[in-house]
Amino acid sequence: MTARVGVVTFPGSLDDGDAARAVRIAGAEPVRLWHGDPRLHGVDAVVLPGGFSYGDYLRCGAIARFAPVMETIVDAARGGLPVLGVCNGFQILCEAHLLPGALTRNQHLHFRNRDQVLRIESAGTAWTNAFQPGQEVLIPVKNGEGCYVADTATLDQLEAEGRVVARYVGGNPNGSQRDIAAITNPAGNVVGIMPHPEHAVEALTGPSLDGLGFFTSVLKHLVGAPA
Amino acid sequence: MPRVVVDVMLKPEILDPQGQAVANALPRLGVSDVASVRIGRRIEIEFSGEPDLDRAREIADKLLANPVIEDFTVRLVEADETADARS
Amino acid sequence: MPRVVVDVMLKPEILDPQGQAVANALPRLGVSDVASVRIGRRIEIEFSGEPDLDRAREIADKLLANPVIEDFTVRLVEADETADARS
Amino acid sequence: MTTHPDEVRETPEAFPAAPAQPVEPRPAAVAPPAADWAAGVDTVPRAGDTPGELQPYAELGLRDDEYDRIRHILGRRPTQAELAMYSIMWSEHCSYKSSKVHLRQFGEKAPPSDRLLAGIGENAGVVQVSDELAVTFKVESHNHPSFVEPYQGAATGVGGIVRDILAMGARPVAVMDPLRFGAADHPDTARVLPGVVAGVGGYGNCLGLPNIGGEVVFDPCYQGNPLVNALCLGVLPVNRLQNKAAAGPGNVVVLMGAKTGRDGIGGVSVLASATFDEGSEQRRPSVQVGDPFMEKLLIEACLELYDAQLVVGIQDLGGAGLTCALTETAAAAGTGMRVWLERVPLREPSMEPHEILASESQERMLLVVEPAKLDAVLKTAEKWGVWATAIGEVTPPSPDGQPGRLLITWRDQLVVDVPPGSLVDDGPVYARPMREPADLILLQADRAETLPRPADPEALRETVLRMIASPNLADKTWVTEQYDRYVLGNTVLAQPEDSGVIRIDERTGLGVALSVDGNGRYARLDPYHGTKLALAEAYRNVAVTGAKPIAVTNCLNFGSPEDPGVMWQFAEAVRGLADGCAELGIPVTGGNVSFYNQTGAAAIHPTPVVGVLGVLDDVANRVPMGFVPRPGGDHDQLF
Ligand SMILES: Nc1ncnc2c1ncn2[C@@H]1O[C@H](COP(=O)(O)OP(=O)(O)O)[C@@H](O)[C@H]1O
Repeated sequence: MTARVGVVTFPGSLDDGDAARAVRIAGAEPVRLWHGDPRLHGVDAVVLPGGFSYGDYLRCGAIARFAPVMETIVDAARGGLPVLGVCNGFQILCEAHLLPGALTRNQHLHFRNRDQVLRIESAGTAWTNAFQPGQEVLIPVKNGEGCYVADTATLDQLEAEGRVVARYVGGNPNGSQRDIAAITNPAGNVVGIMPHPEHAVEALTGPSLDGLGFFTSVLKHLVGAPA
Repeated sequence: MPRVVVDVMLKPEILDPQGQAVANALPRLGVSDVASVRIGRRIEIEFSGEPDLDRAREIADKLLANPVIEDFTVRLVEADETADARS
Repeated sequence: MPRVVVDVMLKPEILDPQGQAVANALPRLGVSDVASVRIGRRIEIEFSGEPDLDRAREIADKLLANPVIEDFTVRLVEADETADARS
Repeated sequence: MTTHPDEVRETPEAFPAAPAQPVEPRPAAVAPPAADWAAGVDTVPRAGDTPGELQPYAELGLRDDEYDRIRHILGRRPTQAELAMYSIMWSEHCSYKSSKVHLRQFGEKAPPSDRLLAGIGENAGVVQVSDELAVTFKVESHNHPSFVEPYQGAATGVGGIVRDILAMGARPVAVMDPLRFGAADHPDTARVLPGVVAGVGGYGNCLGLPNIGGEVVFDPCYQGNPLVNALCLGVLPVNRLQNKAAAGPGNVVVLMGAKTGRDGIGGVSVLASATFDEGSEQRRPSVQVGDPFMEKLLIEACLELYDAQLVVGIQDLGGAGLTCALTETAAAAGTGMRVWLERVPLREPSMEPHEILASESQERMLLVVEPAKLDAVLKTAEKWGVWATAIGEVTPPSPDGQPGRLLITWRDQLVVDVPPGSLVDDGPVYARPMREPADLILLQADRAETLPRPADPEALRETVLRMIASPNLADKTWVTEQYDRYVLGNTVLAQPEDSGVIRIDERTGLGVALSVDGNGRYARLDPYHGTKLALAEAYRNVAVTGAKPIAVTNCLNFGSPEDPGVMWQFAEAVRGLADGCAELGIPVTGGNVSFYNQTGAAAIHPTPVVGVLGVLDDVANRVPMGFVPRPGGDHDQLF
């Protein structure tokens, strides 16, 4: 049975189609979820895609957090449902307090789109088990508010518990503290990542195929997970 | 030490998509008695010496506000309205 | 009609790159006596009935500010400090 | 917006026969305006009763003979609202009154094409690229607003061209932005350039449209007149093509999208002030602020309406707002229209009829809907969270076969009663005087051969270093990094390539290549060949990717058409582009003219920007530019 991976569309989601494509290329069945519908339609995992939900006018992710679908996702995530938040999705996960810290305006104050090298720091999450720890991957980053901040205690705790999932290598594109590009919750089922793995799944359109690993990881995780 | 606060708001006739987005989100939080929301910037300036209102007004005019679409006010604020005293 | 004003500022320990950029630009305008600049949001809320401070505080807490990085204050403001009266 | 209307109806010297009613002589211009002019609403009956009332037509940019002509058409003086409408629709921007006589060459010289589903005169040209798919693309200018308020000017420039593409039934899939700035080290460039780039990025990124190319050129001639041109590409199933005709009497006219505010009312606000003193606060053009989030919702809502076949006609609201959309949709069908203006959702309740009609508020579309489908349309709008309001109704042509009339009431007062075609098609057309600029001979004589050449290795080194340091040759990454080029996942080539390539069909690999190019210095030296060279460059850039070039769009940025030297440059440029296209065998499918890029007597270099679109049967076979540095890899290149 193929795994069903939900991709949420908020008003203003932009990379939802790309996330669904990545899910499909990874070998799972993408299921489109609508922000106003609280039901998860039996999906095995959820991707919160990039974009500008509700225009992201107040604070990125601030309004999306209150969408009906998010209430269900927050509960399900606490129960172990694998959730990947990419860019805007990462911001939403922080606003919803599924992940600690916050994403703020890039230190240089500009939107920045470039091909970025990341080092996978933790291969123990539902979304990174296909990688080797320390492996470097090339994935596009594109954001205006991708600067990860948290207080020192939180940062130390993330480091100590191995919850920094990926770090920027060869230049930090937004000023994130400790070069953090991705983090996870204590259980490892919820991951937020600023760069866009869904844009690195086809040789024709991406800088590499490295993004695919995030999506194949969750399939591996689901197969291994007790039913 | 008192600070100078510059409040910059969009002129009333200019579209404020930010405020509109927030106003539209409120009903989902169960708030239905808000007629309008406008969002602008609040800038706190701390001088090394005496706070200088005229200087602040000049900075606001040249740098902080875009006179084509924004209005601003400049005022002196005692510490208790500024960040230090926030809950 | 008085409005409720919510001022949201980054917590002092959070870096404010926008404020920093403004502060760095000041010497070029010939301003050298500014010690710091912080930039936040000013949100003006108009209620359809009586302005409701508690309600506003709730909105601010849930939506307008992110407690991880921001502080806020809520206050009632007479018309003369709001948009209508701006020069 | 109408683009490049290819047909010239008449010239001002040949007015249509005046209607039967007598026309009062125009009052002397010295008379003070009537005291109540701004007070109550100026209605059609009132206009009939007060034929001598002084109207500020000159302040609105209408000439004496143009005003006379309006009175001929209406058989009375126009109402305030009508005057606003004529002044907008007969402006250079909307009527193409100076360029029309030249632009028709694009149609006349065009090679026959069986791919063209919609051409010049539509919101954007549409070309068929496979049995099922068509693409539409167009480049448009937003120059002056971007000088006044760089961020919002550029942002709304992108928003405007995207709505043009959307109106054809297409999903917008990519943008490009040819830009021109003054000297790189001029202080005002430090204001304009970052704002423009942030605006192009801010709007395009938030819409989720990859930016696949553009230009950044610095030249002192653009100091007071930067050029912000924006191109959008859209894709549609052939059978989803939309048109703007307000067909079917009884159908409902729906306004969808943002509320209407006092955006960009500009010159028309003179109507609101009884005194027309210079510098009056009211006359300051008000800036339009874009809301890309609203536009994104509008795109999704429109596409859903198209797919469910819920609209008969659709038109975007551009520079001329409701005025343009109402008159163009009615004129295109030959029908009339009845509009209840107070139904338009307003951001500011105090707005007056002429302001509502002239407002340039962004993110709005006008739909024509069968009554039975109205509920479904309103439901779709609600699903996406955009306003949709029935504001009027299509009315039949008159029984004698004449086109219908546009009747607009405001709180039960008739404020507009006009033949829509008179605003759209019967505007003035000028064959303006042209003269080769007097300095051209001198310029042309000053040939490159007369320049000193580097004589020794040291001088050569100097020259190379100077060239490398030139802002026009420098790396454009500071700009292009601010644009999302990955979103939608179909970008096959983008910056730093010479052409952008977008996959439009994932199953077959079908795709298109696009390049926009222009060179104002060449065009200044020789507008005819300079324009051909711009076309040739774009054509080559597309061809070298492996694509077959099939269609052309263009944006013609020039100084004042009232300057015979500029007009000559313009005529030469158009002739060059039309001839070049004929030689290459591809048609111009649309475009845009921007005149008055001029400060005082100093015009910008004539700057025709040409976009060429080509088709790739399988994007997997595209040929990338050589020497692409591999990110993260080693950057040494062997020459
Ligand atoms: N304003 C812009 N927007 C998007 N892309 C741009 C812009 N300006 C330049 N580019 C892109 O940057 C790349 C390099 O530009 P440029 O140096 O002008 O190239 P060339 O000189 O080869 O035409 C090209 O891919 C071009 O499309």
